[in-house]
Amino acid sequence: MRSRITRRVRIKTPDLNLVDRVKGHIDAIVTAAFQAIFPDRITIQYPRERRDVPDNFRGMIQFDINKCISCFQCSFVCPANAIMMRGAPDGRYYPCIDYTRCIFCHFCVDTCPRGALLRTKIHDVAFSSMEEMFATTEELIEPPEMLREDDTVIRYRIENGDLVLEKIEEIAELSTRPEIQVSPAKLSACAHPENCIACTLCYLTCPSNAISVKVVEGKRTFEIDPKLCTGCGLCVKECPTCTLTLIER
Amino acid sequence: MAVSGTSRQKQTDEVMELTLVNTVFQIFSSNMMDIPVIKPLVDVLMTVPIVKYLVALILWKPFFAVILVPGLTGLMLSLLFIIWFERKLTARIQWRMGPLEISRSIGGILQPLADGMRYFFQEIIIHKEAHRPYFVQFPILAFIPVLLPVLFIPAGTVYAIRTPYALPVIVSLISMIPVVIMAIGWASNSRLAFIGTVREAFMYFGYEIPFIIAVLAMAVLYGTSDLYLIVEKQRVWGIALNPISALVFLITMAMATSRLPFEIAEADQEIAFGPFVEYSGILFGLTMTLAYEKMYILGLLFSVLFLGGGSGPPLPFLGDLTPVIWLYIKAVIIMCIMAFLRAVYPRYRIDQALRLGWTYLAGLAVVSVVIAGLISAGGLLP
Amino acid sequence: MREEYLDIPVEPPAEFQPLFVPIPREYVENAFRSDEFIVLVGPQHPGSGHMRIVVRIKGDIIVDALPEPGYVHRSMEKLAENRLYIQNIPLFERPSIMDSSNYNVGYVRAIEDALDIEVPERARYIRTIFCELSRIGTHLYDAGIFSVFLGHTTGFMWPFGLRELICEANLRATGTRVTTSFIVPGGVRADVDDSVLKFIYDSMGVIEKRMKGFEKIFIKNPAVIARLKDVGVLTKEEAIRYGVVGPFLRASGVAYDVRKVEGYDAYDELEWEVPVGDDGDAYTRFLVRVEEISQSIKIIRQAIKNIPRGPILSDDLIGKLKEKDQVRKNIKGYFYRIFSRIRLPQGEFTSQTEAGRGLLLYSIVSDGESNVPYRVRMVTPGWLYLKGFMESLKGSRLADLQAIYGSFGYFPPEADR
Amino acid sequence: MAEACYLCWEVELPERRKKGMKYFGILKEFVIDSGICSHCTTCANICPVRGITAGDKPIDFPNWIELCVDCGACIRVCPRWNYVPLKGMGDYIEILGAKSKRFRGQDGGLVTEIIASAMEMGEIDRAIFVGRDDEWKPVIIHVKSVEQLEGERIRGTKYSFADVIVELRDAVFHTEKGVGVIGTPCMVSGVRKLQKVVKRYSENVKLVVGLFCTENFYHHQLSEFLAEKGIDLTKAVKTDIKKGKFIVEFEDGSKTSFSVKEFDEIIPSGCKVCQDFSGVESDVSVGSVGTPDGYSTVMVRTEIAKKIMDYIRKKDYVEFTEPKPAVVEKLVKYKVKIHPYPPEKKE
Repeated sequence: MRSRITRRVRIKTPDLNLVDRVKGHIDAIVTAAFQAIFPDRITIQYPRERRDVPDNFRGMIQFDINKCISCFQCSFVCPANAIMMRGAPDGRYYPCIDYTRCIFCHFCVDTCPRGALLRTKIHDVAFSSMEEMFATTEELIEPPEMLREDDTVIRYRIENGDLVLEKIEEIAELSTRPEIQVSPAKLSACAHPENCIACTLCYLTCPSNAISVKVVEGKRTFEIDPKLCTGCGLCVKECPTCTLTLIER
Repeated sequence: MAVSGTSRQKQTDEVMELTLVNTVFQIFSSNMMDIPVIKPLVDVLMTVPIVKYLVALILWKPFFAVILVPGLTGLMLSLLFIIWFERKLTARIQWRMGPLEISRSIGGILQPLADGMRYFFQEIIIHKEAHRPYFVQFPILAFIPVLLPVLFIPAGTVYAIRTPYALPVIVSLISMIPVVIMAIGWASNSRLAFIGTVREAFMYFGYEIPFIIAVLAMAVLYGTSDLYLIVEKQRVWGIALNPISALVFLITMAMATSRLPFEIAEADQEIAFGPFVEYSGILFGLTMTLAYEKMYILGLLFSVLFLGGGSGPPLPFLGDLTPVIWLYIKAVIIMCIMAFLRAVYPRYRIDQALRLGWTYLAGLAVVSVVIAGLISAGGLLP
Repeated sequence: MREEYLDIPVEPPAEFQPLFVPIPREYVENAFRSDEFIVLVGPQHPGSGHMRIVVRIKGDIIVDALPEPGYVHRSMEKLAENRLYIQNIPLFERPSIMDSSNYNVGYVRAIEDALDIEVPERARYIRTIFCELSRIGTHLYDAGIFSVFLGHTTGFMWPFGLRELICEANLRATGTRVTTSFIVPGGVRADVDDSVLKFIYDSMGVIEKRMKGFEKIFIKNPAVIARLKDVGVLTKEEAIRYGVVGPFLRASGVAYDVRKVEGYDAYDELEWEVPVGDDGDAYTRFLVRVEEISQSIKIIRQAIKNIPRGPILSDDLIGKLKEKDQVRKNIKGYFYRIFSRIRLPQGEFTSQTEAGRGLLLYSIVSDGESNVPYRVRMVTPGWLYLKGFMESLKGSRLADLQAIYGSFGYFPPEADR
Repeated sequence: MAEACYLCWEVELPERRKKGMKYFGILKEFVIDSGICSHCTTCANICPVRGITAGDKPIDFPNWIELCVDCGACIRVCPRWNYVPLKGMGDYIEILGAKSKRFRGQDGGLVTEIIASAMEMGEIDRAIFVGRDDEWKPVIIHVKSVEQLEGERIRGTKYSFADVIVELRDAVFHTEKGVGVIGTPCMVSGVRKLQKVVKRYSENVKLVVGLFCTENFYHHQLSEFLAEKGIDLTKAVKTDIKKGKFIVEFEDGSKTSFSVKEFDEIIPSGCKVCQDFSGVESDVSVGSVGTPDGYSTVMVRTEIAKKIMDYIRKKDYVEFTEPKPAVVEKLVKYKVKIHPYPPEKKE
């Protein structure tokens, strides 16, 4: 094992004589004095100026209700249990985010199969109470309100081997463009009709009314409408005999 | 009868009073500051009955020296300035902005004032184990040795007391400040304050001897310890005559005022402000400014001994104020140099600082005495 | 010992009695009777971090130092038992936030080892780059804390200012500044743009350039050298005996680096050297880390130059997904589907990683049935060198406590986890 | 997807004997309330909303009027729906007397042995056993390894109803190889009916072990009854019925016994119409009748059971003895006699 580490740098501590010491003192003082005259400032005066952040910035989360398929995956993957799925009047379940718990790992955003959760560049919203930090679905649809004082964007740039703070006189755009997401193309279907006990739970669960049930002559007929089915998998989860499954479209 | 008797009594009283007031007024107006710029205004004011007493008092040279500049008011102004300047300069060196939010348009210079107000309204916590009366008294008492030296420091003709023993008196008064700090540490009755007090005591002996020798060297060099005469004699600034003494004075000044390489007694990261660990509120504000006040006094002394005191290019509009201004500017520059060190150095260990004090500095101080003796004996000085 | 006692009836001071002090009462009495002084450094002390050190001093010399860690213990290992394997990633990077990539890599490698996943080449290079970035970040952070412990405020601000470049690199690549959660089993979460790689490459130059100024004002400052030289010495034998790890072990003359020994990620394919010191004092410990920064810069430059093109997520994990090509570039949209079904086979899987402050060990025990770990053992470097840290305190002055503390870069949240 | 998938499918519904009433209502009226429910809990198993409750009380569906989704699954799986009593010895391949060398059980430990062997063979990977707590209350235990079978609490007969079939649902959907079930003849019938209705059960329930049974009790009734007799079940280590006597064995070795005739008052009504003594539909039936003390009678009925018995024989896990089928036959006929169906009207 040891023989593998053949390349090594020896670190020696210097033995200083008087000349070295005086030189060291002078070096330190000159360096500081140089900075005092030509400072390499990197401070950003935050509420007035704002750091330029990339589009993939993990800020507060915005929600596009039209794309959500109530698949619950965001709430399943959340490591901090910050996402609660709340029943909406239309019978579906939509996420609410508890920002007291959210750790901004954006696992949920990376999980969402339809791109219904959007990243924003907002990270600095002040809340006046703990209750307010619970963002309901309605609050998630619009980007959170915040007081803006900034009129300048600061961008880090490296020029000639040194850091330059580039100042751009503009008000930073904080929302990001939704990334176009390929539809997951899943469809609910019955894999084992012989297992079905005709319990109609799938029909009762389906948030988009894609499953219809008819009773004809002592037989219960189930039908899945592929146009309405969003592939959310709720019926698959509910089915007591595991007859339903998700298939590729 | 009774009525007329009392009225007569009154009249004599008034006469007595008038003569007393007039005598005092005579003393004041005979030794007034002569400032050409405000001369017309002063002349007008001197004709107004009661205001003239006030004007005469303010412009009376001893009063001006002690209460205004370079005394109390100058001290307060320099305090506000140096705390702001120190933070600003350190920030500049450290790629930061420094205090800015308060009075953004003038670079945040009101920040120390705001801090002072915060200290003032903060609760003063006196913990159970502290010696309550002394704990409260000492930060205030500490002002006595800090302020008294101002009496003896001349700015041209503006001075309060002129005595041939000015230098020893000032040095002995300054030497009392660490005693007060030790008393503060004792009254705090806390573990960290105790360690800090012991360190302060060690440091006291470490720097005081080279400091006194360095000052002595200058007294030997000038052949007098009358500060007025010392300033008079400086055709060439003392720093050019005896740079070693100036160096020793500067380093011991850094030690005495707890500037950074020697901020050992207070050592924020090690013993949490040492003797002052238990203080809060305005009492902490007082103890915190103690070192700066000491620095101001030592800066004045350094200017007088090495930088020619109040001498400088004449400013004809200011008359008697000219040396005051020059002295003040020199003292503040010395304070700025001290403030600059803060951004350059870490803190030494107590043993290293003591070793430095007892070996290099004491040696250099003796060398400076020798140099001073040679110069003095060689008659290089007029 | 008994004749050394003062013949005064000594009561330990009142402040020791109501407190919970992790030492027996006899110890306190013994110390006070033998004219020694007990100072509680921390946890509310500007130079202690979130821990307490019970320091017993005789005069100014430290006779004994007892650590009392645990003030920021957050039961990471227990928390991990209730989370999916993938959900543990943001959890495990918390103990040492600046070092998040190294902490992720350790955990992720244990999972990859268990599932026998082959990580794609590009992902390994990206991991190496981020690990080294976080190593530089940790060393800069430690240098800052170290400086301020010595009272050098400029030395505190400059490394923190430089660290901003690391944060910016993290931000551009992963979308967040410190807790990146970027490294996942089988690869990384998203591909890193060439423009970002160029920024990282350039920022290495900035760090190198500005470190020269830092060297003048802090590293080579005679006052600093005077404070650190021959302070808190751990000889080679002592360092090995007390189980010191990482740069602090190397500072004592032991050339051991997990990156070389295990050769994980892309370290085997790059040219770099292991800095080794001889003296084992506080200054050498610091210099070794300064040298490691320049070695890390070297590694990052090579990695960026040599980085191959290709997928960033292992095909073993992608499985039979239809949108393979998309997922190989960016995991977005498939995160849960890919990672929620991670289930380790029965057994115990261990990984060693060279984190910023030394050896980091993860040991995952799986029962083979559940989708959460049965047990995760996480041994952080801070915990490993705590003993060596305490031993090196003995015999130095009280003022050196902070210097030695800083020279070890001890980080209580990391040790307590 | 290898399997065929359907977007449209149909399922036959059972006959609705009473119009305008939900299926559970019909079941309640015709089976539970008419007293022929055997408490086999098959309906509780299949109920998609898990509304049907069993346990230590008669089958019920609280608030069924609102909550029942009216799927009819309970009726389709109920073994007492259109009840035709099974009787006789049934078909069997061989009859054996045996005693396990590995396990101690009620008699020969053969039930445990058969399940353990099936697990070792890899035929099944889990089985549902009934354990007991301190008060002899039945507790369901999912056995996933042979080691689990060595527990003290698992062995022995409990003579109380347990929700074995309810738990079967979880087992069936989590198994990889197959599930083994042990039950009284009515439970065996329930499982067989389930297997007819839901394919998953016929695929995954590999082994059904029937137990010889005359009647079973509600636990609370049994323990109250025994308490009246002055028997503290918490101290008992074994209960047994032998030669018309109920025997309780205590920790200190003492025994109490009384005639089973005294149980008449607490026999559930469902048991009074059951004529199946030997578990006709099971894969293998096990009981103590027909062999000497410490041995069990094993009636091997199907191929899989035969395979397991051959394995046991090969491994030499059991000692064999000569069974007496005549004794079993006698009890079979006795049960038919005491439990007539349709029940005799009481005056």
